[in-house]
Amino acid sequence: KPAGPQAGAEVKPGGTLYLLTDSPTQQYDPARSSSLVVTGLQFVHRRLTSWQVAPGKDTTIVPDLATDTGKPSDGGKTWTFTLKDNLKYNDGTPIKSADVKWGLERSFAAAFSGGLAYHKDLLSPGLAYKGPFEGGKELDTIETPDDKTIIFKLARPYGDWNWVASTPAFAPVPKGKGAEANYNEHPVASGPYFLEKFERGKEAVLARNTYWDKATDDTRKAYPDKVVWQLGQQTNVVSKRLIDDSGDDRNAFGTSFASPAQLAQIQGNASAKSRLVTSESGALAYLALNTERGKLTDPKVREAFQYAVNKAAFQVASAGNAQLAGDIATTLITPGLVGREQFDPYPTKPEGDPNKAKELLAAAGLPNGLDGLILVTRNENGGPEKAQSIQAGLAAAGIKVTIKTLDEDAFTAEVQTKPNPDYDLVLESWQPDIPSANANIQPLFQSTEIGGGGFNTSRYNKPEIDKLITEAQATVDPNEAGRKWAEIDKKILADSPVVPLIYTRNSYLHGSKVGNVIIGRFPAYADYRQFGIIP
Amino acid sequence: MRVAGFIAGRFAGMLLVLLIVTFVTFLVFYILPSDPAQLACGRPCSPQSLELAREFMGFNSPWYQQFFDFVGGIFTGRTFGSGPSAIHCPAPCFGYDFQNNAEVLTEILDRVEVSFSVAIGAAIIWLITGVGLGVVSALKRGTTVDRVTMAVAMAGVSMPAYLAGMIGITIFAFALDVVPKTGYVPIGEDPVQWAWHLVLPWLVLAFLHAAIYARLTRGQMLETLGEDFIRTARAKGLTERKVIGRHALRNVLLPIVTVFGVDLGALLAGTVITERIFGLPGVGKLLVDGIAGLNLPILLGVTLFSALLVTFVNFLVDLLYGVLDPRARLT
Amino acid sequence: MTTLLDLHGVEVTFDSVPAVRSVSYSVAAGQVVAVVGESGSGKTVTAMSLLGLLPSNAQVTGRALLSGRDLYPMTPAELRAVRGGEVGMVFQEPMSALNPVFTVGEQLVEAILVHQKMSARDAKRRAIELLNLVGLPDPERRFRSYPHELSGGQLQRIVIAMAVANDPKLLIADEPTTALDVTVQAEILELLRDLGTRLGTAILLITHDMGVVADLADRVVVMYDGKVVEQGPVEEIFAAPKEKYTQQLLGSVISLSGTVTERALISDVVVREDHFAAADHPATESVPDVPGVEPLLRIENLSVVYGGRFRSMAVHAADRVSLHVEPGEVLGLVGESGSGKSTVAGAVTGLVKATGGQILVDGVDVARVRGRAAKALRRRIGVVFQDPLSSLNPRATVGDSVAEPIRLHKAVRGSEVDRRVAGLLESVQLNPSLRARYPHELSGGQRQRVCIARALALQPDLLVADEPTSALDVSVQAKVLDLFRDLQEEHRFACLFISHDLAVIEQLAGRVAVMHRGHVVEQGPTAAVLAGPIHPYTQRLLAAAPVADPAGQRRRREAWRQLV
Amino acid sequence: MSDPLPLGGGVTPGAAKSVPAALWQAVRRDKWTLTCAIIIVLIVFMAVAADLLTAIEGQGLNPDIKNLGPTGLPAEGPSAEHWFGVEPLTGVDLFALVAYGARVSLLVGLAATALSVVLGVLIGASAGYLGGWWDRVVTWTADVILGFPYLIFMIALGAVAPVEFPRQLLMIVVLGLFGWPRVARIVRAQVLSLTKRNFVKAASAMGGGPWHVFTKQLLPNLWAPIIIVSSLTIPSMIGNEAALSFLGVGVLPPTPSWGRTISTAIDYFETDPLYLVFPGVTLFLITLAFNVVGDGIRDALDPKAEGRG
Ligand SMILES: Nc1ncnc2c1ncn2[C@@H]1O[C@H](COP(=O)(O)OP(=O)(O)OP(=O)(O)O)[C@@H](O)[C@H]1O
Ligand SMILES: Nc1ncnc2c1ncn2[C@@H]1O[C@H](COP(=O)(O)OP(=O)(O)OP(=O)(O)O)[C@@H](O)[C@H]1O
Ligand SMILES: [Mg+2]
Ligand SMILES: [Mg+2]
Ligand code: NI
Repeated sequence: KPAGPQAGAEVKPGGTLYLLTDSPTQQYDPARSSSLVVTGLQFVHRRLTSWQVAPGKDTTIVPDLATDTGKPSDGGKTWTFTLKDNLKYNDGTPIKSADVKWGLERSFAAAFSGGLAYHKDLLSPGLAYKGPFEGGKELDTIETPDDKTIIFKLARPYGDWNWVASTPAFAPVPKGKGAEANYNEHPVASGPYFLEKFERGKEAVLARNTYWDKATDDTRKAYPDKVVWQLGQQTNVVSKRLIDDSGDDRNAFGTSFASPAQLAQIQGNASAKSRLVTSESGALAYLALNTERGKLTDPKVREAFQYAVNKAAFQVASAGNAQLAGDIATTLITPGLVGREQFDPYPTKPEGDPNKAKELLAAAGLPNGLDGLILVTRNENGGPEKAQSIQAGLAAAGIKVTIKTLDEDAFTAEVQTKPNPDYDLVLESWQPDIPSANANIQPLFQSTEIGGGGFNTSRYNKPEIDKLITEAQATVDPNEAGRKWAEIDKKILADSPVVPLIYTRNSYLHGSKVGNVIIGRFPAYADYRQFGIIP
Repeated sequence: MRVAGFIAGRFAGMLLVLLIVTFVTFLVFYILPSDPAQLACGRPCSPQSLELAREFMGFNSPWYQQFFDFVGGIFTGRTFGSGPSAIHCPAPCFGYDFQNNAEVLTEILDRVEVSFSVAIGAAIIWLITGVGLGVVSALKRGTTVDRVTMAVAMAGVSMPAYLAGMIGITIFAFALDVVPKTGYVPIGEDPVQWAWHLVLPWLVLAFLHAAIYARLTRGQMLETLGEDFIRTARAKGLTERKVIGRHALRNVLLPIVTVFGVDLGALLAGTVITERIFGLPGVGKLLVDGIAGLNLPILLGVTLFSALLVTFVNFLVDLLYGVLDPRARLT
Repeated sequence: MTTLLDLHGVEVTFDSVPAVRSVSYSVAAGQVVAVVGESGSGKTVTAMSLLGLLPSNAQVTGRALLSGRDLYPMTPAELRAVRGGEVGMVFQEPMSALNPVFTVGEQLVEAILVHQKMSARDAKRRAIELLNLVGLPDPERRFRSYPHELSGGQLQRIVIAMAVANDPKLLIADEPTTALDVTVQAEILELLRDLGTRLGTAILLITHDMGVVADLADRVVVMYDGKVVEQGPVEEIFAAPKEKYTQQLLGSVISLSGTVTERALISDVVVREDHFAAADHPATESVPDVPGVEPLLRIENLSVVYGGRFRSMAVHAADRVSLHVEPGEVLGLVGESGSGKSTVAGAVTGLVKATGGQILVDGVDVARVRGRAAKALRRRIGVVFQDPLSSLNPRATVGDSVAEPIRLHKAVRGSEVDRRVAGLLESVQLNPSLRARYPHELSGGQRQRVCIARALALQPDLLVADEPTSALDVSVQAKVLDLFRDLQEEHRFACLFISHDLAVIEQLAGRVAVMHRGHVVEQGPTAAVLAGPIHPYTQRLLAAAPVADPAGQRRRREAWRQLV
Repeated sequence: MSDPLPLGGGVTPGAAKSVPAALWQAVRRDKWTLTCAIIIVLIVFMAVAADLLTAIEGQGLNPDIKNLGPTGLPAEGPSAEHWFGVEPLTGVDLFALVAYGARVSLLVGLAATALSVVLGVLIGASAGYLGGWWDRVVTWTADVILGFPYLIFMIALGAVAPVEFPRQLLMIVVLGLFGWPRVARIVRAQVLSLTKRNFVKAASAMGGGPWHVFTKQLLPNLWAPIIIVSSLTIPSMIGNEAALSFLGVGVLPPTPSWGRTISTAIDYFETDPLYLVFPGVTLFLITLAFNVVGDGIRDALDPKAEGRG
């Protein structure tokens, strides 16, 4: 069932929208945020570009502060943007191109690191630039010849720079401001709302920015008069409140995905079921095989895993049924991204084919299967259950694994940071930060992303692929780039460093008076910009 | 004189305990193979950016150096970074929380009211009900009353806090809709709403804790009722209520007060699960968030804070021993 | 005279073991009835049954009429009105009878307020008045003391004060003077007599002290083996006891030989051969001690100061006390209640920390010895505590308690232990079958004998005995004293014997030391001290000692009154 | 001896002298205690004979999504095939989960309780009795442990503990070490007051060393709090075991434990209550049973217990 606007009553401007989250805080400092274009940050901050999201359609790039999505030149090394007219902050001062530059410069300061950083290495290779505060130096790879124009001189050609320009750091910060560490609690707003009140762990209240001009902004509907974040709420209680749907909770939206237990409950409740919005597809869930360990170094052995895994059981363990869990994945690039091709190099039943797996293992010299593998999983979001479904499937194919559940931190440490991690298999999932296949492939498979906090958890290291990735990144034409990425997708999968499991659907629950809860093909998150209250 | 010496001794001990706790926390934190700077590095995280973050937060020096920096900061304050974007944390600086941009001390103090409100209210309820039920079941030993009390108490202890909280909230906040679902109202703002929002957390916590008080009271009470001075009290013509409530109970209080000290110390420092379920922004929640975000300054701060409370409450309890049992006074 | 209390065929059984069988006696208003008899014969149980204070495993039958109303079937509310109001009760073991966590003052005030409507301040005033009445020095301060801060005799007086607080119609006094020295005892008896004459209070007096009986009682009830064997007016019973047991009882009574007439006028320490006495009264110093040839126990300049909660409340319980005991010798320690006797004993056993001076047992400093040597030393010392109940583990049976030192020092093993325990119990006149019982299932005298048996279990070289026979009837006491003498002759054991009973001291002790307010005011050979007491306190002490002869005691009382 | 001895003993010895004897006495005298003792035996039997019982039932710990309905909940309730029904999302037999879970939970719950109680009693009693610097060291250590955020310690442990390390042992040690301070404080308080009693003084005056005083004088008078604290510690240890497993320090999935099953089941208490009820009720029953039996033992050990049969 594709997600779409609420049937029946229409949303009207006005009212208060409540956002219920388990997170204790919201990061409203653009330099330190990793918020997607469609979620929380956009209420307050605009960026150079934005995304056009609609159900059933591929997500496209559209201008936000800029008049267009950027003009590449010099083979994709130089990008020029021009700001729209009549852009103002919530204090009434105009937004200038220098402010965008200042915002980006700020993001290089150690005190304000932590946000999405796709721009950093391209603007200042090796991060030689240390921000504007210490020594007061400017970043000379950004030029602002006038108040409207901003020119980026990249270190190497980068076709996705227009997408990168939609990351939070491209929001303007009035030049000279934001030196204080708690800028996030009183940021200067360019979006339709400003942060009126902020209490860590309790709530954040967003009120209208009267200087925001609807005419300059195509993507934000900004229906509600007020948006209130209720911070630090237990997800189960949030879900109960939303199911219960009474009082202010009718105006509420739960920002966390519904868990399998909640989904089961919602399925039995007609009212709640009608208020459940599920994405078409979403993050790629996959089983990464540590290609540096023991028998798993052999691609033939790894291939057996493609057949051994029981994806049907994984679906049930994820969300109770295949429908809510998401379609079975056979590719690395997730649906909704330009250039994606649907293919299946290892066709089999959803339940897998243990016999075929056994044959493959035998052919690879392992007639008795494999024993003593360690499967690492997070202890949250049903990790242990999912791991058990994988474990049982592998067992049927003669592969015995021990599950090690770890707390989030310990997991990150073990899987992403340690130089010599102790795992053979790891359950992972990946949602790209920008709707480009680049963001889907590069972080997971480029050899530079092994260890040191990188996400290449299969520790896949192939110079050929690295080269192809750099090439595809440099390609400016989206369609051509798309083709290249699809090619890389196939090449990597032929090596079986990972077993794609499903394209995880996300389900959200909202109150009966919240309308326009829409999820596009990408990202698999609700588009907060369109939310409105049904009076 | 002796009292003063005793208090001074205990005070020194308290400082030692705090130092050890801090030190051990530091050590344990460094056993964790993870890197807190990772979180401040951003995505994608280049090695240079990681190094910068580490340096800024002071994580690049060896752990013992960091420990000294931390302890030193309590007395002299600390400054992170330099220039206009430098962060000052004035003494007493219990660390600076980079993730939330706040001094740890401020963050804790902001939340103390919530945790104390939850803990003290609940403690009063469970102390009264626990001890009350214990007395009743001691007096009605072997009867249905005794057994029902026991069964209820056992339901309390064998139930995970999370379950008790969810059941409580499902029944009282949703099904019956008699209490607010979540949230906290400061007592200074509206005492009635304050209590109203806390009733459920109080009851849930009390339900979980009352058992041990009921059981201990019952056991000690049965021991005490056989003593000769109880006979004397009866011979005076005291009502049974006075005999039990005054003469027996005072002699029963020693273990009760002990457990109470331990429980209260821990509770004041935060009731993690309850605070989460009822959306109460208390110290316990701060700790959990700190753990989830690998926020060492918060972890250290909250740890110190909770150790301080635990030692302080236990110190009070030790002083109380002398009052409750003059024979055990200050020796 | 109207009958106030009337017992008809009272029977008490514990789990079907009879303790009291068909007891009948009556008490008229204003009358003093003394219940005497063998230890364990049911005196306490009978008295306790009256107020419904027996444990619930006791079954009581019969009738007990108080002013015509039967006490046994009373409702709790009716009973409460009687308890502490119409009937006051003094318990046998004062040291366990008070709640350790409240001050004695609070407990006294509470007793007053239950039955009288008055303000807290008035109640306090009345309480202090009562403390004065029972002769407690410094009542304002004692009011704020906790029970463990008082001596046995002081506690006993508190308990008495509590019992008489509401001017009861009937006072049940169970061994009310066991922990009191004779001078205080005389004052207390005076108080009781006064209650009788002034308010018409009837007194049911349970005692072993025939002197007290002679002094106070109008009628005597003699109990033996759970039954009343004889009763009648005091003169008749003393003059012509009919029953064999009564005869035996009165026959066992020992009395002081000499009488006191001399009144010394003295200056400085008086020395007559071995006999020393302090010059002034009250004394400011202890008299010196000439250690004997090879003393087993030597106490040199022992001082004990109890800290108190604040410095100002410090109590000098013993002040530069010097004493010694030679092998084969019994040193009697007598003195005023609260004068520091138990404190000295505690210091010898190492349980009280000395503030000054030292204590040598066979040349070894008790305070310094550690480890193996300490264990060996302790094996040679036997201790009998003043309060038998609290010195027995409530969770250990009599057998276990007696066997504890034997097992601890592995004196004998296996079934031999049992045999030894049985022998010990028999030697203190206890039926060995009592060994399976717990302390609270015994009578006061029985408990005391258990403590003696435990102290003698290892045939100690030194026995420190704090009032070891206070709860024993004279016939049993005679047997125990015989036992002591035998042991002393057999293997020359030394004994520090604290007692209030001068007659016992006279019989047993070769030398005697007299304490008064933390000082040893007089010491010397028993015969010399008793025959020619020098210090005024000793003289009063001797004068106050009652004799077991109603007529004789009346004369002594008059004489004593004049001395005061 | 010439004269007759006083009244004979004859009174039935009131209290049992050892804990096993007390247990036997309690079970014989009180039906309620007997019932609870039987419950304990049955649950222990279920743990020990889990293989046998599940073999009789014909199930094991294998997931099977065919047992599930369209929303991932069990397709049907308890049946002859699945005595307690199945687990949501995986379809594992619930009876097998409860029976095998009993192994881990009982082992860890009982052993960790035993460890912390033994440590707590020894340390607490010695601190209270010996006093001085030892007492101070003990109080401080207890305060350190009580004030310590053991959660991050567990996380660290979960990250560094190798998978091969015997998990049950690890949990017992960790839980025992974190559990003793509470017991120690209670025992210390009691001992502080007991040591001032004459009978304890008497024992040391007799030459009894600390160990003698502890075993012969203090321990018999400490049974009441010890029994109560231990019988109440068992369920919390079982709960802690779940928390540890959750953090990766405990048993590894798919090995079940009650604590873990219960904590997952909580989320289903509205949609699939039986999932919670079976393990929950077993835990409740065994907690209740241990407490009732504990009370029985306490009463049987108490010589002053009034109105004994
Ligand atoms: N709770 C009890 N359970 C069993 N037997 C008991 C209990 N209390 C007392 N007895 C027994 O009842 C008998 C009478 O005891 P009671 O205390 O009346 O003696 P008594 O005459 O007061 O002796 P004493 O002079 O030694 O105090 C004794 O043999 C004693 O052992
Ligand atoms: N723990 C204590 N704290 C304060 N004062 C105490 C303490 N113990 C005893 N005293 C006081 O010390 C003095 C001596 O007491 P002790 O017990 O030695 O007297 P005693 O001679 O044995 O008297 P009695 O014959 O009445 O038993 C008393 O005045 C008593 O109140
Ligand atoms: Mg008696
Ligand atoms: Mg004394
Ligand atoms: Ni005098």
